[in-house]
Amino acid sequence: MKNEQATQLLFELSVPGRTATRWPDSDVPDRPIDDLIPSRYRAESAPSMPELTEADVVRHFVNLSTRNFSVDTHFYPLGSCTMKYNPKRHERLAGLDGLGNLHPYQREEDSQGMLQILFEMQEMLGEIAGLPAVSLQPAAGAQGEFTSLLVAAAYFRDRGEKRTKVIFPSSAHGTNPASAALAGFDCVQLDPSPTGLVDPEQLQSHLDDSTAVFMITNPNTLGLFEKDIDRIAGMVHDAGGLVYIDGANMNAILGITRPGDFGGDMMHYNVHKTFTGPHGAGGPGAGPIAVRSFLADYLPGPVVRKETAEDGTVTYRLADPPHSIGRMRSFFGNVGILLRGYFYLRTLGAQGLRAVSENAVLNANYLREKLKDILPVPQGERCMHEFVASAKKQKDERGVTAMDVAKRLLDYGFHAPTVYFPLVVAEALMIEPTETESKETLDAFSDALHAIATEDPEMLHQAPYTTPVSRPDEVAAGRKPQLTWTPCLND
Amino acid sequence: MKNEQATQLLFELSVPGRTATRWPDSDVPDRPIDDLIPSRYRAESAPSMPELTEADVVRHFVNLSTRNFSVDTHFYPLGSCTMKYNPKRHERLAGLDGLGNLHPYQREEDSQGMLQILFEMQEMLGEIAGLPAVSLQPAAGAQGEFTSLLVAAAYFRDRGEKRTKVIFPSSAHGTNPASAALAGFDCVQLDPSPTGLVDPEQLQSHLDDSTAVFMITNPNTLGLFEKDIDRIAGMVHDAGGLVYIDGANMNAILGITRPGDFGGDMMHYNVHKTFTGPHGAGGPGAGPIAVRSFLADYLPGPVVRKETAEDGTVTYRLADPPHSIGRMRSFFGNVGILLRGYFYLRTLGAQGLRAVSENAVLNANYLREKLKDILPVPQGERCMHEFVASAKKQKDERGVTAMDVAKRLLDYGFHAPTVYFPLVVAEALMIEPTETESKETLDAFSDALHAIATEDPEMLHQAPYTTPVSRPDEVAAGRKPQLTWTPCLND
Amino acid sequence: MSYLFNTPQQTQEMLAAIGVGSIGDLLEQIPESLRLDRELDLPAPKSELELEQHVRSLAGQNVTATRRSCFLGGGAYDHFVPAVVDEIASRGEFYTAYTPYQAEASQGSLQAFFEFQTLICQLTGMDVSNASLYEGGTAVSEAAFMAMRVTNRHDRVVVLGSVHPEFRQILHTYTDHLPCEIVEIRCPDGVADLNLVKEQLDEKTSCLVVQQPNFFGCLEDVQELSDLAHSVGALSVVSVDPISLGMLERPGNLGADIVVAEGQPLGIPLQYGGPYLGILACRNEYVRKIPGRIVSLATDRNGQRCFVLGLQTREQHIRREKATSNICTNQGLLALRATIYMSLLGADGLGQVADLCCRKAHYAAEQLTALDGVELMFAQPFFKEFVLRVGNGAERFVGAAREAGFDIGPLLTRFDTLEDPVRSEGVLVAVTECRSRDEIDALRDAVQNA
Amino acid sequence: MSYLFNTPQQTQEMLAAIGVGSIGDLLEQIPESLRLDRELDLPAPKSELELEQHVRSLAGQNVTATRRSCFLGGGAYDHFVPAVVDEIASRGEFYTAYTPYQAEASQGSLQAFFEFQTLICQLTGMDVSNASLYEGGTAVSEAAFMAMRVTNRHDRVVVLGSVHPEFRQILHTYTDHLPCEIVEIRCPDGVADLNLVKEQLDEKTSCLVVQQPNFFGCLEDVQELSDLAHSVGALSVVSVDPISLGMLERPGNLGADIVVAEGQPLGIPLQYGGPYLGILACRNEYVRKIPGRIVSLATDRNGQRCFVLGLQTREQHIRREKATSNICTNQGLLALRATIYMSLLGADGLGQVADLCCRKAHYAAEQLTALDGVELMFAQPFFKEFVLRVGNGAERFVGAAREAGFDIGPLLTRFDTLEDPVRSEGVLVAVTECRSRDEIDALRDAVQNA
Ligand SMILES: Cc1ncc(COP(=O)(O)O)c(C=O)c1O
Ligand SMILES: Cc1ncc(COP(=O)(O)O)c(C=O)c1O
Repeated sequence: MKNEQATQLLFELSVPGRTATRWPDSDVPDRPIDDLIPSRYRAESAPSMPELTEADVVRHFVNLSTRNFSVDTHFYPLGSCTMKYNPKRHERLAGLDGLGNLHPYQREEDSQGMLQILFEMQEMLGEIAGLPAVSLQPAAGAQGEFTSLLVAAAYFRDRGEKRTKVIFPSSAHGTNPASAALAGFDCVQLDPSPTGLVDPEQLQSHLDDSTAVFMITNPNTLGLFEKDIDRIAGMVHDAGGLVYIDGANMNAILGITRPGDFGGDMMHYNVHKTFTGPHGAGGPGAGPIAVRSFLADYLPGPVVRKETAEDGTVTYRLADPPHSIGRMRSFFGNVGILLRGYFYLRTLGAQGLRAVSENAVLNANYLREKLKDILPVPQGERCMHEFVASAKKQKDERGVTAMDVAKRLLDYGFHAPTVYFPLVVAEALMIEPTETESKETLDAFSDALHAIATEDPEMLHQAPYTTPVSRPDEVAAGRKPQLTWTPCLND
Repeated sequence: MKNEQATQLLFELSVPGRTATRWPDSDVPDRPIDDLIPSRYRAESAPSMPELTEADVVRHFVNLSTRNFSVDTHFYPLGSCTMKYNPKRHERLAGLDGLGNLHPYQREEDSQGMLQILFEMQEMLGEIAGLPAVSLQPAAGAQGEFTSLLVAAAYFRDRGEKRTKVIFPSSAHGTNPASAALAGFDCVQLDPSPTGLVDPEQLQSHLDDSTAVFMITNPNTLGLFEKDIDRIAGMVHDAGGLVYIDGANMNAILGITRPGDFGGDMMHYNVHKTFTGPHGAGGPGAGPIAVRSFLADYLPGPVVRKETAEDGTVTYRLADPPHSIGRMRSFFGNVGILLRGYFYLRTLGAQGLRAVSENAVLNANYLREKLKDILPVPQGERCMHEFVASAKKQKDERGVTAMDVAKRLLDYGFHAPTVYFPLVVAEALMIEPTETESKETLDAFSDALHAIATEDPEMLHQAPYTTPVSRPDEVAAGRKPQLTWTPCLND
Repeated sequence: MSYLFNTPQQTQEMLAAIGVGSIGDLLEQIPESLRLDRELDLPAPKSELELEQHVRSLAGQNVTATRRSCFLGGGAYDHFVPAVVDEIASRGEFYTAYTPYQAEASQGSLQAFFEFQTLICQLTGMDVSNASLYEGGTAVSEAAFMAMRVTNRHDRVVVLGSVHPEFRQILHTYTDHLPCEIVEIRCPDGVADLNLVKEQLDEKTSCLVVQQPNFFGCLEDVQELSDLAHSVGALSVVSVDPISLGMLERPGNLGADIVVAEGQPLGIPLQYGGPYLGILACRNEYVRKIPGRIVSLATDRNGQRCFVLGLQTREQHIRREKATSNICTNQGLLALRATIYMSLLGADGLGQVADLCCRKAHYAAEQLTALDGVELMFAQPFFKEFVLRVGNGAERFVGAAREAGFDIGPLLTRFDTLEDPVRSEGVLVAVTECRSRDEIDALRDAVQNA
Repeated sequence: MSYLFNTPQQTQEMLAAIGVGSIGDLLEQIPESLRLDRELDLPAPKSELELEQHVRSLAGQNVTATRRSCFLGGGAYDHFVPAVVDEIASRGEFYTAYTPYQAEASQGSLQAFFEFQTLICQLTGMDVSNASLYEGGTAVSEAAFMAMRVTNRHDRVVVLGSVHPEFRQILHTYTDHLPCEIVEIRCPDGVADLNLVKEQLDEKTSCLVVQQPNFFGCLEDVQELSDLAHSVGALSVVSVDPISLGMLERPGNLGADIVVAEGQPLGIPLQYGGPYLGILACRNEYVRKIPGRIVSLATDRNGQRCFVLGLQTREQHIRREKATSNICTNQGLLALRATIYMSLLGADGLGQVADLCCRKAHYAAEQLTALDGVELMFAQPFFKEFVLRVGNGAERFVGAAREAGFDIGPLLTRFDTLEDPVRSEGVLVAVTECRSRDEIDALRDAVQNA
């Protein structure tokens, strides 16, 4: 049933002389192109690109799309990614002419509707974080981290403090150390603790007056709430450092507890996760940050301010904070994703938002319970929005790895969980069901995993069987990477 | 990889208490509903319908969609259906607020843009047909036939002629006789001729003063141009009858020859075929008709008229022809499909339109040639836009039927041709590639058919193997038809 | 730019393979004398950019439901369409597929249509539904023909004057050439006068056609009318507004034998009158007399449940002149839209929408009739639509509303089968869930002195 | 309405299975003292209908490129986006998928990104491309960091003053805390003064950053500048407008070592500045120093060709603080849009679009500079954008255009790193293929007396 022909590479489908698009004739007086642009600036030959018809292009990409798993088609319990349903109304509304076709340099008086939305978004994100000052500029979580660390650096600089160290637990997401390094800090990674939680004593041993920031994901990557977070925050603050909350797991605590209330000084959101972005097979995202008031003046610009005149008329303006660290990117931000987050928050309201987290936690714990006999969870009694199970038992008893289980799940019509992360758990399967999945789906997923637990290991090592491809040889691919198509590929 | 859970029936996915939509609270003063509508008019209980979430609905239908073949995904050479590429720009433009949200009873002065489009569409269809008077009202080809026959009946009535007979060849599409019967005519079907063309002598033997209309598809269902069409038309006219051209195969002759030029008095278009509708898995269509001037006054109303004032200002108005047969449907017509036809014609222009037919004919003849060794075409040397091949040889030699071949093609990623029609060809495979397919696709399709010609007959009788289902038992289904889901279905 | 693939070189290769020198040679199948010796006289081709600019400017000349507050009704309504409907119906796998003749290649659409049939039965209280007809008006005529086949009475159809004037016109067009007489019953009070109806029904009558809510928005006594029809052995054909069934009794519980409807309110955009959705459902015993396509449950060779086109022997491609209808291409994509819409709303959502329409319509009627010179044309219960009687002339009234940014209507003068004073002084007003109290109040103020 | 599935009854069943009495019990993992003891202070929830009405009214307050004739530029342009781009990129299988870590479950996106990388290389004349960065501005900084890694020179980056002011600001923000010095070279003539450049380049310089066409729309001598950079062992980093490569020489043929770009012109809507598309391509030898995700060809266990995420050891999720960048989520969906756009246009289409932009821009410049008090700020060749010098003040000039229905700009006063007279008297004007001669003439007339 698959159309294999249409999913050849564009370059293989190309036929000289084919064209998909037609463009208007020039309606201005004809002049020799040399009079406009001297030939030395112009290309002698056109780039060699594929020549296709419109129908080629459509059939190619439509068929390609069917080679993806996605939230629209499959349960996608990828841990730490919050693969929740992406409401279709968001796509319709973000596409409205008044939003989709607005130029970033349109003047403020002609962008008031947009600026109002962005201002309200700042307000809502500040309230949800418990951290009042917000910048919508970061393009994704990682840039939010980087931005916050630059804010911290600027803050310490102004206070004449030379703090060089950023500390984080071993389960921290890779972007945490990477952002810290980019911001010029030295990275200190805590050793894993048996509980899966940060060990205050161990942390204490690293805290000193060179400590700039302690970065912590809470709930953490194991799906556990750092119960000592306030004590930890206190310790960091006593050492004169700042606490950064990686907000990737906010889906667990919306309206239940707030980073600002449990000691965080700075945080980022992943709008594409928590506020149903969507993910777009790798982006775009939006990583707005929220910080305490004393850090507000360092935020990157522009931010949106609301001005109310005597007569009550309201105007929204763009402004740069007084001691801004500067710009992190061109234009305002990943507005298209921020809009979707705004639509989501305006749809849910306070109670709806809290219900999101309550059900995310309920679904995770229900699934955790159903799997505990075959995929036990080493750390913790319960979990928040996700949990990290271990296939170690299956590995030891019958040589079935977490990877085998993950790949086989694809045959059952489920996307795989995140595997082999965090490293503290052997044969880790990090499972985040999200609140937009049904009990029936969780039951079916559990049934599949139970079935797999009894399937022939040899067969499992070769899984999957129903996907377009199976077990690519990544090692070989890495040895001499082929990163573009070249004609010789087809010889 | 398939998500079988999501494609259960909606009713099986339903869980009491689930809701997908939320609606505003009433903003008008609250009054007891009994004061508004007496209880005897109201339902005591709500209808029992499935209860689903939005994500349920999305995942269900998105997965269902992947169980279809379609032009966007597959080569779809269904004879007589003109499954050509449906340009995406048409969907964007037809969805513009100014077109998509226009109420059918909006007043003329507030609908001038729409009326201009529809007027221009009338003009263009008249020119392409060579028949000046056009009605855009019929919802599909069949209604176009019925409408035209009523027009003919009214015309004869006014002339005081009592003509009761409609004649058509045996290869006529089923809608021809069905429409004739609906219009109150007696049906006379010609016997098939060995050439596949209408035999003038045989026709002559049926012509008399009771002959109202001769209906003919040209090019005909075998993809052959009725070369004697002008002589045939002449005979019909001499007998005082009218010639109706079934325009379903217009894709073969656009700008090359016109029904009005080869003797037709009336015709219908299938905008969803020739002018790339699209088909929507069974509709909607649009079946506008074009007729000679002397029939114009009988057309159903309303039609669009253009009025130019002294000062040159143009106004478009709706008007009923003086002796109109009346309305064939509510409102104006299947405007959404007419718009797509309009976009198509404005995109192609005269030369582009002719190129469509030239390439449709080229592709058909090329494929016909490539298949002649395994699937010979009994009638004709060449074909127009389609051809009817016969699997009789394979049937006789190895028991492989046209149905076996059709079903097996699905495994190769090609939709099946139309099978077992027309009846004049044994084991008929009616193949219409259309102009929007590539030589490479035609070659691959031919390769598949050649491969099938060598495959094990036993295996072929069971094909297809890669589709969600295979060889439904239609007979059993017909015996006691199950046409709706009922709870007991799941007991 | 005609979406073509064949390059000049490929064209030559293909011609060579065929064994002809040019495409012209292939066209010699057409006698030279019949070939067009000139280019078609059509407007010059446009690039996508030019086409979009051209169409946008024309579209901009039309005043739509988003540009002017829409109180227009008369069979097409400005109901809200959830985004999911558009997103899913626009998937190429659905809208670029053909009629699902090859079951293995069409399970997606077939199942959706089977779900549609079931949802329509649940909504109307009937046993079976077909997979769609052209639209609500032709559905009435198809139902009448079906009733003639069922009752084997081909001489007489009785239809209430409160049925949509266009539906009645169509019925005439469809039957003028037949012996069948169409008897229309005046409804001076806005609903059927049971005595008048009784007078007209006789043993030759195949069916009684009723609309609920009727064209004036008023509610008919469907049970009584069905009983009257049955008392002479005729069928009861009821045309409904599907949204109203979120609140009103299902015709299946009121004696209806055939239920038809215009499905536009079920998630279908207004698009100037079409494509819309013809719905037809009936009682089990009439299933083999149904016009149009029907999807049936089946079992495949592996014993798996699947879906196929059912009872095809009723249809034109098999039965030809004996078919139950000439319909072939139907309104599949619109049936899909309605299916998605109904599965999103469910009974609960439909109930809420119906309730909102009903309450807002009554509020609007109350506010407008509070103005002097304005009253309800009929003292009858109504659902979401009603007819005002305006002393100073409908045209002025509607004009004043338009000036102020409100579209109401249609003006009833356009329907020449209506009688005075309805036709001359009547203004139809429809109110959907999309209209707010503020809009209604503003409309009232706008027409105060009209 | 929070898109939830669990009904009250199911919630009870699930809680029972877990062995707790309430969801509250599950939340006890959070110390009570930390739990919020009130409801969040957020606006009340809205139904889809209310949300749409609310958002439509706000959207209506923004003046877009379809409402006012758009001559705005400065890095984001009103280029035409073919419908196919929207139709395909909006398929759920693409936009609701995650980063393609599980190759078997992501071949669709992986192949599209591989095609993107190839198309970018074909367009720029470079050897390898990554699978996207955030946007054009951060791409410049990522390229600078990459150049430092390649040259192992971490002290000095030289950037032309003709590079987009925001790109330069970002470079400062990204490096302020580092020893690295950012040297900006004034371009009073609108393009680089080669002597000034030579003076600033030294053995500590990691790279020279050039923009082509530059922020003023003018064309730089990329070959010369690359040679100068190479003469001191520095890399040549060139930021391009991808549309211009339909006409201008590919940087790969002009000595560029790293090419970056803002991909917005490749089929991405304006949407007030983002999400856009950061492009980065370079020469083969630097491949292991590239930031961000890259897709690589691979072979699966059945010997079948497939696609996987390649060279992951460069990335943060493996290399952590040693990664070549901290980027994780990138701009996948926008890379897909650009891929579709480029495959639709091909070299031929890109050439036509570039030609139209170029011709119309020059016509506009000619018409506008024919007015008194209006002249070109720089006597340099330009592509689709140019800076006017207007005697009577830019604000008035732009204001007059706006009054008449034309947006031009941005006003250069907003960029405080620009110098006078450019900043005070300069007006940037961009002309795309979407603008017609009539619009240009009307703009000219509108600003005649401004
Ligand atoms: C815990 C955590 N932190 C940070 C990130 C980085 O966010 P982004 O991918 O939006 O840059 C992610 C997501 O990938 C994450 O899961
Ligand atoms: C030859 C022919 N005539 C008539 C028709 C009927 O047209 P429609 O399906 O639009 O009613 C068709 C298509 O089904 C056809 O192929």
